[in-house]
Amino acid sequence: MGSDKPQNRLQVRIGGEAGQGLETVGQMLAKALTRSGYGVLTTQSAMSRIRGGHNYFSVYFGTEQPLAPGGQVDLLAAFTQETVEIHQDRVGERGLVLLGEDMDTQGMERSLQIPFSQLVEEKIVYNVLALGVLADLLKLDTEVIDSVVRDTLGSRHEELLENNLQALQKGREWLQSQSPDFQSLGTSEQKDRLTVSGSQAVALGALAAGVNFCSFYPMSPATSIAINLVGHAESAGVVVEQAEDEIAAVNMAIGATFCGAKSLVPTSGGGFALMGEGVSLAGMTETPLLIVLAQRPGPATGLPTRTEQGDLELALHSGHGEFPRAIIAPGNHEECFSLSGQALRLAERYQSPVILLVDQYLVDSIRSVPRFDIEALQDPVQPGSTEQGQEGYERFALTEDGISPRLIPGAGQDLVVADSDEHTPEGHITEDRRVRTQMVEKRLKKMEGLRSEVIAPSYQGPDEPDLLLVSWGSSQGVVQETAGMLHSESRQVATLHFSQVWPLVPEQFLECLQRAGSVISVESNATGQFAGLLRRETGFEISQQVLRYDGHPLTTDFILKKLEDSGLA
Amino acid sequence: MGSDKPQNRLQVRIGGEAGQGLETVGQMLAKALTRSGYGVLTTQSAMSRIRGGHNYFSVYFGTEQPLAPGGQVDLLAAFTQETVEIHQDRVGERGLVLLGEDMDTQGMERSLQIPFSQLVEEKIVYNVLALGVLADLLKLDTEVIDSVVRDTLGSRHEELLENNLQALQKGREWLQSQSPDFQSLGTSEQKDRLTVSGSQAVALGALAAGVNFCSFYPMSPATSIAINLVGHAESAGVVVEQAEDEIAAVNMAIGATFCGAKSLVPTSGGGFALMGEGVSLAGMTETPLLIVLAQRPGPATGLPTRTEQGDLELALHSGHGEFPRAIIAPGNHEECFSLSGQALRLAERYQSPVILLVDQYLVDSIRSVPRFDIEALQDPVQPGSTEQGQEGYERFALTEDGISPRLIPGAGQDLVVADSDEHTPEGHITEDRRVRTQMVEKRLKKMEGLRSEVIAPSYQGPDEPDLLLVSWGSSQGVVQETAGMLHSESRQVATLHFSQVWPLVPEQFLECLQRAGSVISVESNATGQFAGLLRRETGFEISQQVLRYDGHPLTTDFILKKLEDSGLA
Amino acid sequence: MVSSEDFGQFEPAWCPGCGNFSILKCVKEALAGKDIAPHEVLFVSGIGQAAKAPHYLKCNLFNGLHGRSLPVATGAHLANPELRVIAESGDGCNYGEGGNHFLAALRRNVNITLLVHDNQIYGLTKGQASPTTGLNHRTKAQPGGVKREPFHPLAIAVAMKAAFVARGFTGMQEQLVSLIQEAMNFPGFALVDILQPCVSFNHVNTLQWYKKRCASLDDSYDPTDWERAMSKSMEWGDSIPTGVIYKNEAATPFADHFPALSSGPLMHQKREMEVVAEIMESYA
Amino acid sequence: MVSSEDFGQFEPAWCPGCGNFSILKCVKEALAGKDIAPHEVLFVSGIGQAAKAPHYLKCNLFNGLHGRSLPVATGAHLANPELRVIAESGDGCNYGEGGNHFLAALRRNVNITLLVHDNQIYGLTKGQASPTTGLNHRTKAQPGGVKREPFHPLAIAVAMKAAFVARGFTGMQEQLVSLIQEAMNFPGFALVDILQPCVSFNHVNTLQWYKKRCASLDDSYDPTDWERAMSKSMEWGDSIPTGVIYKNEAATPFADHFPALSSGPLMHQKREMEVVAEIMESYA
Ligand SMILES: Cc1ncc(C[n+]2csc(CCOP(=O)(O)OP(=O)(O)O)c2C)c(N)n1
Ligand SMILES: Cc1ncc(C[n+]2csc(CCOP(=O)(O)OP(=O)(O)O)c2C)c(N)n1
Ligand code: SF4
Ligand code: SF4
Ligand SMILES: [Mg+2]
Ligand SMILES: [Mg+2]
Repeated sequence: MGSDKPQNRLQVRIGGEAGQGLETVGQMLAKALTRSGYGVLTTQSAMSRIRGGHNYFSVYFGTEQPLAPGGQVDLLAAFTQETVEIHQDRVGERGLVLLGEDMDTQGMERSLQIPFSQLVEEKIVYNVLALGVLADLLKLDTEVIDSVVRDTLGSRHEELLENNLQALQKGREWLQSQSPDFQSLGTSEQKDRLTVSGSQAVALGALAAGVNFCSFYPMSPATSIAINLVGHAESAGVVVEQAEDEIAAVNMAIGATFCGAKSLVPTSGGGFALMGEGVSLAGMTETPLLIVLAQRPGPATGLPTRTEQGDLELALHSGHGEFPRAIIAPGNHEECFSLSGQALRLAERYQSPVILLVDQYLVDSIRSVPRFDIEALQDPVQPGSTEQGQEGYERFALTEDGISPRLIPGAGQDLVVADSDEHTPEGHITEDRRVRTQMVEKRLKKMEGLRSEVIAPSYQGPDEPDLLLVSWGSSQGVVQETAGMLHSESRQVATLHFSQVWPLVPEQFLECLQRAGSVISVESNATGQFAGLLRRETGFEISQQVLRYDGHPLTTDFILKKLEDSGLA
Repeated sequence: MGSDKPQNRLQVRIGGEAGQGLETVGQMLAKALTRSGYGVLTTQSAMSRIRGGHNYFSVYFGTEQPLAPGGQVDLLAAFTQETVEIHQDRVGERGLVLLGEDMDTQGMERSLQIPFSQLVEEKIVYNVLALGVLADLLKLDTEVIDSVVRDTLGSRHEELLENNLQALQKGREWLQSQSPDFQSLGTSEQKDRLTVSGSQAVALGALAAGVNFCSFYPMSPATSIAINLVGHAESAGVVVEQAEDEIAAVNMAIGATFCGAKSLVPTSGGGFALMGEGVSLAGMTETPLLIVLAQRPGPATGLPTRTEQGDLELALHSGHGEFPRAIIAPGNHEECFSLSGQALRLAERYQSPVILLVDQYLVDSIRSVPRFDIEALQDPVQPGSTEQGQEGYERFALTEDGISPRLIPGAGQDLVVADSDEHTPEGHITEDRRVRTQMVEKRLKKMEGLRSEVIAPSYQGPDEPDLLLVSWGSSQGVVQETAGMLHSESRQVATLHFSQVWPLVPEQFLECLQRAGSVISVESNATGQFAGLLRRETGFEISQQVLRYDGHPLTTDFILKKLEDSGLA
Repeated sequence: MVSSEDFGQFEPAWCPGCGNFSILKCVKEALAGKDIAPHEVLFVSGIGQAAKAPHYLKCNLFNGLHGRSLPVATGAHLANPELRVIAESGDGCNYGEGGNHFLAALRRNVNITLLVHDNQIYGLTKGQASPTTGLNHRTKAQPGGVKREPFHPLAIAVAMKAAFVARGFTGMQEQLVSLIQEAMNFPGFALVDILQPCVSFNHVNTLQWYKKRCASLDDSYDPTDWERAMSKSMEWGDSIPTGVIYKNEAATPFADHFPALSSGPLMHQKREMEVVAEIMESYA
Repeated sequence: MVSSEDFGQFEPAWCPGCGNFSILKCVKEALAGKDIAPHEVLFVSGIGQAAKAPHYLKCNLFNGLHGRSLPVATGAHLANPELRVIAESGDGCNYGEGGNHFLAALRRNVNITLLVHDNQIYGLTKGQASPTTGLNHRTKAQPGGVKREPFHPLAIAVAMKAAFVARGFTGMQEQLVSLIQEAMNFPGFALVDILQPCVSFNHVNTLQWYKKRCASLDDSYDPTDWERAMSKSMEWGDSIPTGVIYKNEAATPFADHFPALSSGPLMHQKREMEVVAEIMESYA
């Protein structure tokens, strides 16, 4: 049994085998709910296989936006008996289980058996039939759900769409004949919103910031970002190329950026581990490089389709030698959009590698968000004027702030010379120790600029809380919800969230840490990497940590339980 | 002008172009000096080219062992005019410059022009002729220097040896005809010593510990370790294979170790950056992996033939995901020998990656050291008995200390199954969250064992010093010498040196840090990586740092000057 | 006598109808037919659907990183040339991420067998183009069709005069069993590229597609004729030859070149303390 | 008119007598002969002695990582197909560390020129075997001689039906200049493998050794005949053919496949805000 959850929320879980179309149903349901005015957050639990096994897709929604995955399940649509077995216990008292007529209810009273084979002929539409049942149980408008199915499947075959619409209708009608005892939510009126996955938001944010080149090697959960870009490659004018390996991917992006493209390289931990030398190359040649690192549990192949925040330290230190970088870790889908743009801008402005650190939970989950304000976007950072035509152009000129004028080869008469060896201001190899020293200092000086533009961590709650929960990246929402649940008259709880994890500017937050009664950090990894970083940068020790490392996203239940277990809540 | 140096030391510097045989002369001189009872330390400054440019080789020796590169030069053997120009100012008042007859003395009074072409015919022996001159200036025994030339060149052609011995003789005779005003050192009687480079010591230590497999991809300054091993491959029974790239090198070693070899992989920063995924694989499959990371200045190609301690953080965090590791950083040549063995033992015992962190200065410098006590060496760690023959062998059995019995496939009937995905105790893929959690904890539990075996940092000096200098790895000697120079009645100076940099056990040293008046760390990098690590692990902030990052090794002069500049000395 | 059953029964995480099942079956039969017991063989695989195969087999197994089965297998073999090492992985693994190792393995002529499940697609990551995906084949990642010439593994292997080069097909199982056995018998690096339908992501190169085209080389074909083999290896169209394309009997297995291996597996070798002492003396 | 002098005079850090000097000279002549000014060309190199070459040339230059010149060059070309991109590096760089990129570049048919200074050795790192080092050639790292079959870059390129495949030799400079020019003229991936003596570390394949063997292909040779080219590409012995070994005029240059590039270099393209808005609408 999950813990109690707000009255104004419901969770639908669709479970079965890989290949049964669970994800499609879940996505359509999410979109329909958003269009119906609810706030939606989905999570998916998929095995690393294409057919079979046990996957599930959860749609959590409410009259207000849920910020974290739900606990208790209200509607379980079980496409396999295993689903019933595994999730039965999570279904709440007033919940309902939908299953096939031929399946075993295992004594559950509150269940509905759908006679799939009597209602439709083709197995392939069972999932949409179930969607019809769900939609009606949740009292969704016929038009809304129809339009979603149309929008989703419309681009494929006519016939297929027709079959699905019929199945949807059958599901709805059958449900109406049942009059089940299920209490849906009241209406909600949120308007003007999008239903996006984290990866869609990242890709769109990148496009909006001017990304026009993407080289990648497929790797879950990062592939979807490239797939999102390639889907718009023609209309948006993007070159997307699948590389022969990750090393090629990162080096291609560096070559493209050197020649004036705005590049993005999506990858996951193992692929990123292979890119370290390339990251160092970008640092040395001062070539902007934006890598989206979508984390999954390691080490090595680990759990390919699951989530973790285990690569922070690698992101911080990948690449040999010393050079500046920034690491941005969006806390939610809006930030996936806005901060992928910010990451690109930092890369371009500081001519350095920037890593956008997301994770499987964030990129795969779907959420309803307010329409992005694309009008308000800044113009892309442009390299310097490219028409100087003077003999003396120095790609690595020594400057006050360490940023040298960046021209693009082929844009004008100036010759642009870049070198992975230590180099003179003109870009040629040198071993001169004075020049070496200057160049090291020039590169590192860019950290100052990066520091001046850091996204300050966000603090929520009373000034001097009894308890301060610290989070970074994708756990923003779950930590905020948990804090909300813990907060009371007698126990003041606040949160401190970091959406940029490097560089850190202690003046922005150290006092918050010091003012709090006790400080607990929450991370999806086993060693508390961010807490370690905080201590390195501030000396402040967070000794109490809630850590999750089983591959599943943090939930309020999980955090509350851990806090209880260690006597902290 | 270098700073003053002890009376009982001299520094010989041999400078010229790459390809003029400077290194050979330097090496022979070092060996002859060691055999003559002196303590020797050499350093080399070589450009990244094969012929031409300007290189130099310095032989610093004394009646006691110098622990750090010297400052002032006493004998400069200049093979090019450029050498005179560059090093003239470093020659002390009582020093002497040797140069060719056809070169310009540039007004130096204390110089000797050697009539090379009149003394010998072939240019190729000029260097050995100069060696003869040097040997005689330094009052080395004829037999000693002859024997060194014989031992060094004897394995090549007869004729070549003869020519060289003659040139040596000519040089000696010519010098005797000159009666120059040069004061050599008194005799020294140190016995039973070796003249070894850091890389020879590492390779020998590895052989002595049982290494029998080495896969590598050439990269300065690590190549010499492989070359040292391959030279003894046949007699010592080692398989040495040059891989197609670094990724292959690390994966081959993992495959070999899985099948019972004891492997070593030498590389440098850029190569190591490529090995990160392999390091993670070793962590996940719990395969022992010993990487010797010989640092050079980065980022990217950086300064290929120079030195730095800039890859500590990369060594600490390379590879995605979380798993245990150890990092050993020998402080001198004796430790290169003993700790490469210790590194292998830790890798084997904890079935984890271990990184031996050295640098160009340490591996290329030659030093006189007491004979290694190979009798006292421990037996190699052996994998478990391989004859269990029982069905239920679990490669990743859950144990108290996290260490599972390790059998070797093919050694017996048991089947050994290892997987880069998360796995069950038997080694098969699993996504079970309970097993995942157990496995993460099992792997990390090995950190406890690693912690219990940490080489404690060495503390030298008074208990409550005014000044404590903190060092790690190759800067041990220079920091000790500097402390010796700073120490006085009125200013108590101590040193704290780390030859193992991960894991750290604060109980072993935190008090030392806290007791000192001020603490200064000395590192060959630009960001103070070790100081950062110390703070992360202890909260103790070392705010005063002496950092060198121009590619040259730390010297007492450099440290003293930095301390002065910042008002610390 | 070892039988197929000795290699156990597992529940593969493959899609129903996947060609991998046939390969698994043929591998078992090939091993059983050669009377090789589970503990006498080490499988090394990468990551992908294909690379899971050895998990469904009782055997020694190192299931490593995507693209890296060959270097691991090479290391394993050089540590113990007495152990039979079989590398088994997908087309993406071996010819994509692992392309450089493929070239190196061909050059080294390590005495191992490489079984490539060639479904001409990245299966596990849901259907992007692999190096062997055909020209203009459309995928989600290549919506306009693949615009790179497909990689011809056999042509490259023959061009490098590899020791043993063969093509199998999951629809021709008897032949496949014997190709695997021949490959294992051959002293040197032996490649068997196995055409394998992927029912989920490759809707071009289906079982039917392959069936229509695959044809066994007949007895008159001489796999030791390099020029002939070179042309044969490029045949890919209405007819696709299966069988042994090329054999180079002159090639010496790589491990034979290492003196250290003349006295058997490294694990049984003692540390040579006298040699260590001798080397040390040379520094005195 | 551009002349050789326009590419400047630098002081190369190469050994006296090194074949690299000749290549540098020929590259300058080839560019001048084609009237290409320094700013119209981008050289991309890796790390090694060869890879330093573009530093001794006034030009746009990206001198990247060992083994990675081809991906950088590919990215550069895909960002701006109007810029002439020449990748220049050693045998170790291209066929060793960068082997996988070499295969991929051949398959992609990017319209760039690859000049490989093939001295059959790792020069900069002091003489270990490279992929093209001959069998049994002894080096410090291979004291018992190299035991891997040498890599035949031309054979692989021809086997992959690359667009343009040629061999030059530093001792045949007139031909080399025209090969470089032809390679640059050819629309597609053009490989010129250049035999280059390394006086410091390759004492087997010396200038004399090459001189004795290298012979220009005569006019009767038809480089469009694949089978012929395949055999030719393997010729390596008493006679070593130089010239254009193979041409595949059918291959389409890679950049032509990208709609995004039809309107010119990416740097001049505007962000498409309407498209962004449209995509966003599809999520509403
Ligand atoms: C370094 C790295 N990059 C990418 C991946 C993701 N990945 C896993 S399997 C795979 C492709 C598998 O294709 P193939 O080898 O053809 O095997 P198949 O699934 O088709 O049998 C990829 C790209 C990975 N695991 N590691
Ligand atoms: C990742 C990496 N590995 C290894 C090296 C060391 N390295 C520099 S040049 C070189 C070999 C160069 O050989 P080649 O490409 O043939 O060039 P040459 O010097 O012979 O012209 C190597 C191995 C490196 N710089 N980076
Ligand atoms: S995705 Fe393709 S290759 Fe993978 S199991 Fe399914 S059918 Fe087989
Ligand atoms: S080492 Fe060889 S390739 Fe390098 S510069 Fe010298 S001669 Fe040329
Ligand atoms: Mg495949
Ligand atoms: Mg070379």
